[in-house]
Amino acid sequence: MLELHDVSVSFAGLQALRNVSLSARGGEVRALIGPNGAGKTTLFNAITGYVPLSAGRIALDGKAIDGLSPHQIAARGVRRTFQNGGLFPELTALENVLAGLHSRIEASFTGILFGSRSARAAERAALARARELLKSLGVAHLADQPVKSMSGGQQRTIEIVRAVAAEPPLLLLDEPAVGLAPPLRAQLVELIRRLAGEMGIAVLLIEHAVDLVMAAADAVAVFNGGVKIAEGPPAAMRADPVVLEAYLGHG
Amino acid sequence: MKYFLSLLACALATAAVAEDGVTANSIKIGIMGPFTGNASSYSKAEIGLDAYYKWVNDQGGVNGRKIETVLEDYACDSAKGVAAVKKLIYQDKVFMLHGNSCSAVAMAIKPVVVEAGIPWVIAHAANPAISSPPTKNIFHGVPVGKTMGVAMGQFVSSKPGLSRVAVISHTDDWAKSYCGPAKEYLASRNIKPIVEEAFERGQTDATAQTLKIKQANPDFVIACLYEAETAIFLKDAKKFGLNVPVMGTAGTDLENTLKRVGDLDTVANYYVPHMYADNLDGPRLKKYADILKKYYPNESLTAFSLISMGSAMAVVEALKRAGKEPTRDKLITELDKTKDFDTGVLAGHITWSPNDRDGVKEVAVAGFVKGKPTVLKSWGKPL
Amino acid sequence: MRFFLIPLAAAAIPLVANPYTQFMVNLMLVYILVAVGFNLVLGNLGQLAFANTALFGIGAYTGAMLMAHAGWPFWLVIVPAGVAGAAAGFLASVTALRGIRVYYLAIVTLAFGELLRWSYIHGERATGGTDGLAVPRADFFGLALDSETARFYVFLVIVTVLVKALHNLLRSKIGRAIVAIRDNELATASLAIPTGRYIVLAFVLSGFVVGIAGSLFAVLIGRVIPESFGLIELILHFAMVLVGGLGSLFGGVLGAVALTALPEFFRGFPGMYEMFFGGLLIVFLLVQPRGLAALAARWFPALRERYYRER
Amino acid sequence: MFALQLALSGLAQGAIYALVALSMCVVNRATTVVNFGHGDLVMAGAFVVYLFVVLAGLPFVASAILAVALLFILGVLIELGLIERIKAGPHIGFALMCIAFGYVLRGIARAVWGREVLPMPTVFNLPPVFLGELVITADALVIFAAVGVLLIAFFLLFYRSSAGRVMQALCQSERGAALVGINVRAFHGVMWGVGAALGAVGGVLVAPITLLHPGLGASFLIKGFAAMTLGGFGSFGGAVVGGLVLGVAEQLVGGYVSTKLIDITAYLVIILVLALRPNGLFGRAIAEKV
Repeated sequence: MLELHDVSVSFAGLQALRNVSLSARGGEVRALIGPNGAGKTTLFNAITGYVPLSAGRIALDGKAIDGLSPHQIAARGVRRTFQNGGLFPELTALENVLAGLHSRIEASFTGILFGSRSARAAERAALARARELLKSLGVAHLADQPVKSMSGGQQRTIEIVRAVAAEPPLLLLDEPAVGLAPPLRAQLVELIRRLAGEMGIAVLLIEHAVDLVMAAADAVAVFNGGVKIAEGPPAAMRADPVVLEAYLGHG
Repeated sequence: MKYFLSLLACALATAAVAEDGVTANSIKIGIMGPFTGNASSYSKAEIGLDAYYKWVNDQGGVNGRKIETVLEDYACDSAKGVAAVKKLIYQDKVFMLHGNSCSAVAMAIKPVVVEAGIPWVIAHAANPAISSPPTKNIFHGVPVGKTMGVAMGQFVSSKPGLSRVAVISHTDDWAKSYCGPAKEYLASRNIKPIVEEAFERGQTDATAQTLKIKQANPDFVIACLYEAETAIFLKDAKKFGLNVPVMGTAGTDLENTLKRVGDLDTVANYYVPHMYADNLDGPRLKKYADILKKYYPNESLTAFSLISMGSAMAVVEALKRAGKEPTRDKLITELDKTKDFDTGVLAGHITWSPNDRDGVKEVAVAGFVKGKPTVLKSWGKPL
Repeated sequence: MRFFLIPLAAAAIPLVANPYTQFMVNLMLVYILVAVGFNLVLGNLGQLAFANTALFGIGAYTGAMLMAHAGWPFWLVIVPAGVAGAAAGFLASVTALRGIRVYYLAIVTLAFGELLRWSYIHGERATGGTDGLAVPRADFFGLALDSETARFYVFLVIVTVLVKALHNLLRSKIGRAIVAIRDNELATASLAIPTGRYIVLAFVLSGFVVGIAGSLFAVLIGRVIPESFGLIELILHFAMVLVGGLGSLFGGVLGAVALTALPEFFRGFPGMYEMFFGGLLIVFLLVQPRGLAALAARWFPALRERYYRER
Repeated sequence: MFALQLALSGLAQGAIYALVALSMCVVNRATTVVNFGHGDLVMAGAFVVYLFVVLAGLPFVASAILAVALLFILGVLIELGLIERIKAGPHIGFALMCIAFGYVLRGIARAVWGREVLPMPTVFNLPPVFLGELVITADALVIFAAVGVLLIAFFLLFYRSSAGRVMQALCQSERGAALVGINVRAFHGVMWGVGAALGAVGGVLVAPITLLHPGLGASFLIKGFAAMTLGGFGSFGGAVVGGLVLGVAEQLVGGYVSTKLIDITAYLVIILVLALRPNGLFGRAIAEKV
């Protein structure tokens, strides 16, 4: 469903990504790994429209999405999380998830202003859905807490809940496991598998922790210096000499 | 609490005398002035007014009653002005109003006062539209801008052979109250300014204005500027060789201007309308300057300080005539009987009637003659 | 429905007020609109815009000029005043969208406001110049607004309707989008929320509300003068929003009520006004940056700002 | 001749704007805060010098030095006591804090002087200088000289001395500087002090030629902004050139278009620059350096 063809990105003459081709399919978790500065987050930013491409094409379900602005791409069903946290700190978990449901709420401007019946019903439905999501992912107790008062792990979870709230066909997770304690990591793996397995979402996952990648991913793409150097099933990648070279060479 | 106290006070007052603001031993007068804010230098007029009423009390008051002044600040702001005057009328329940320096705010206040019907003597604001066309209860106690402007215009046009006049002015309310009528007067004599330049408050250089005025080659310049800007303009005029007489406003004091400019040569040709019967530090005004000094020892004397004392004298006289049981209607009737009243402070006498509330119609002009500030009748003719 | 209890209770004020206190209450109503309108941009959207007095002034002058020159009745100028404010808000939002640097918006809007004030001073024929423009006696659908009490009821209805609409708005997807942009603009876009559109919307709505406040102000004072819309007024608006509570609708109301009334107590002490407002801002910034609303919410959790509605 | 004379007077005005803009820039570069209370620091400088000259009877130069020193201390205190303490909050807080302390300063000036308008006695009572047909006043010459000396000293200190290089490093990266063991707080305090002191010099220089009133600062704030915007926000050299250009532009607009426009030239400049060249006149040059 997502297809990248020879995507290149450069900043002020510096090439951050060179001729990357990649695809993602519904129900599949594809992990992107590689040392810091390999271009993984830049790739996410390119897909979601936060940085312009210098060359190449990105298509979603066969339609080009490169050149669109971030909210337009998101409207086509692409959701992401942010490495440094993309929540709204002053809002509660519930309000954050509701913001994720924004495009799902069908209410006219005047309806909202005058509190019309249909606008209120749409809001009510979204509220119920948000509560249900929080509950199904085991964080219902956090609903009314402002996000800024939560632990790092709780915040990561809420951000994922918010990202999947509108049931996007494609989800990009940028290092969701950073700062998570081991039991939570296991939960996260389970959550990611559920998203792909039960909801049929295509997941792209940036992750450093090898164990997590092994447990969660169906396929792995390895990056180094802005170039995709290998791609394949997790086990094969673990044994690939090119991959080992890239990691050990930097390690 | 305060509200209930004032209600209580009111109830007591009503028990004694019928009219609001009058008790057995006091008459309440509301004085509103811009005591704070950017225009607070105007409020020196209201301070002088308050000092005069205090002095009247020390001389025994009016018909056995002391005058109780209630000072309200409005910072030259229209919302605060309306609030202040409503407070004076409806909460403090004053007998009459005496005050106001800012013309635009006075215009905002006017409908409130007209509606309340309470006597109001305008202490300082110069916009003629406040008092004319006449209303039942509003009296102008200082020369209106028009009178001042006409005096300026008359003086300027008394210069033999005058045909070319240039104007330099702030673009605020105050400056317009002088320059506007002066221009109108000149226009009635078929003299139109050949050039009009703006010079805003706070600017520190008048090169562009001075050069443009010089290029226009005028016979006379009318300068509606504050003291600092007047000094800057006069200095620039001298610097660029613009050697023509300059007619200023009553807002600048000759002596002060001389001090700021530094040499007599630069101000020798500077003239101002003069509302007072004497120089500010002259013998005829000494009594009034001393009254101010007595009640406000730290207050410095400026051209605004004594300007409202004249109308205060007229009010005291009218109150005396209104007798033992003054009412607002009686006071208005008595104020209207003020005829050719020489205050000793103002150059002009005060005359009010139901058809004409513009009380002071004469203003003199002062300039330097042989290095001394001198009151002049017309161009080259000392009084 | 609990919302309407407050205006209902307020409707009894004329029974106990004299014309002076009634005038102050009416002024409070005007400033409630000013504060809640400003808060939408400053507190909810988190944009440092200095255009609020400009919006207020445009509303006041539009209303006054239509009434004085075109002879329109008061009820007819309310919406045009709001639209004029909204148009000015739109202009400001264009700068906000270009705002590469945080402070540019502040500086441009500051310049914009002063330019407008200059045009009031020099556009004499239309605006009356420094003398200002007298507002003809207002009537509201035949009801003469010549007493403070009559003005009070008309103002109360207008303020109630607008504040209620903002209340609805803030607790909807729109309110959440606006606050989300403040908290994290990039992440907001990642949720398919068109951020640019909501930035413009917040500015326009803010301008609309503040513009209407301006027309009420013009009718209340009876005269519009350029001096009313300068920097001192702007600081008053800032103080209302900050003291009440940045980003809190209830806070805006609280701040407006408190700061319209308080200065009345220290009139006449030169410098006191500035020192009081400056000092108040400093104390709140240091000690209670979320304003009175946060303080109140600590005691009454029901008052906490929520961006969704249960019913 | 007309144009030259206008330009010359404009440069004298512009020199003061340049100084004010530079002083705002110092604070902005060092701490990222844009000081909306800066005009009131200029006003405070003028009032303090008035205090010393008129009330204490000190000579002008000594008063000026004392005033600048006092304002330096005030600047340090504002940074450490107010600005530093709200670091954690949103950026709006800084702007409001600056407005607030400026307002307090204005209130203090008003409380002390109230209704009085304060004329300073003339300080430099020297005859004007003629350059051919061009005239320049002694006041303007003094301003030129003072601003020139200050600017040279400032740029030498900032770009040539070792202390200056440390400051430059700090402006680039606070975190890095903190790692190397530089006291960032003290640095911020000093830079606020320097900014306030330079602003005060502006006040000191205008005090003898204008009327002192507590609202004096507002127009300097705007002129400073306009000059900074013109020069590209945060560039020291740009601020100076921006100030001079603004001064000349005001006079030319007054001379050739209308003197009514002099007062709003600064606003027009701000809006035009941001509409046409958001990075200022020298924006590109700066962008290339980074």
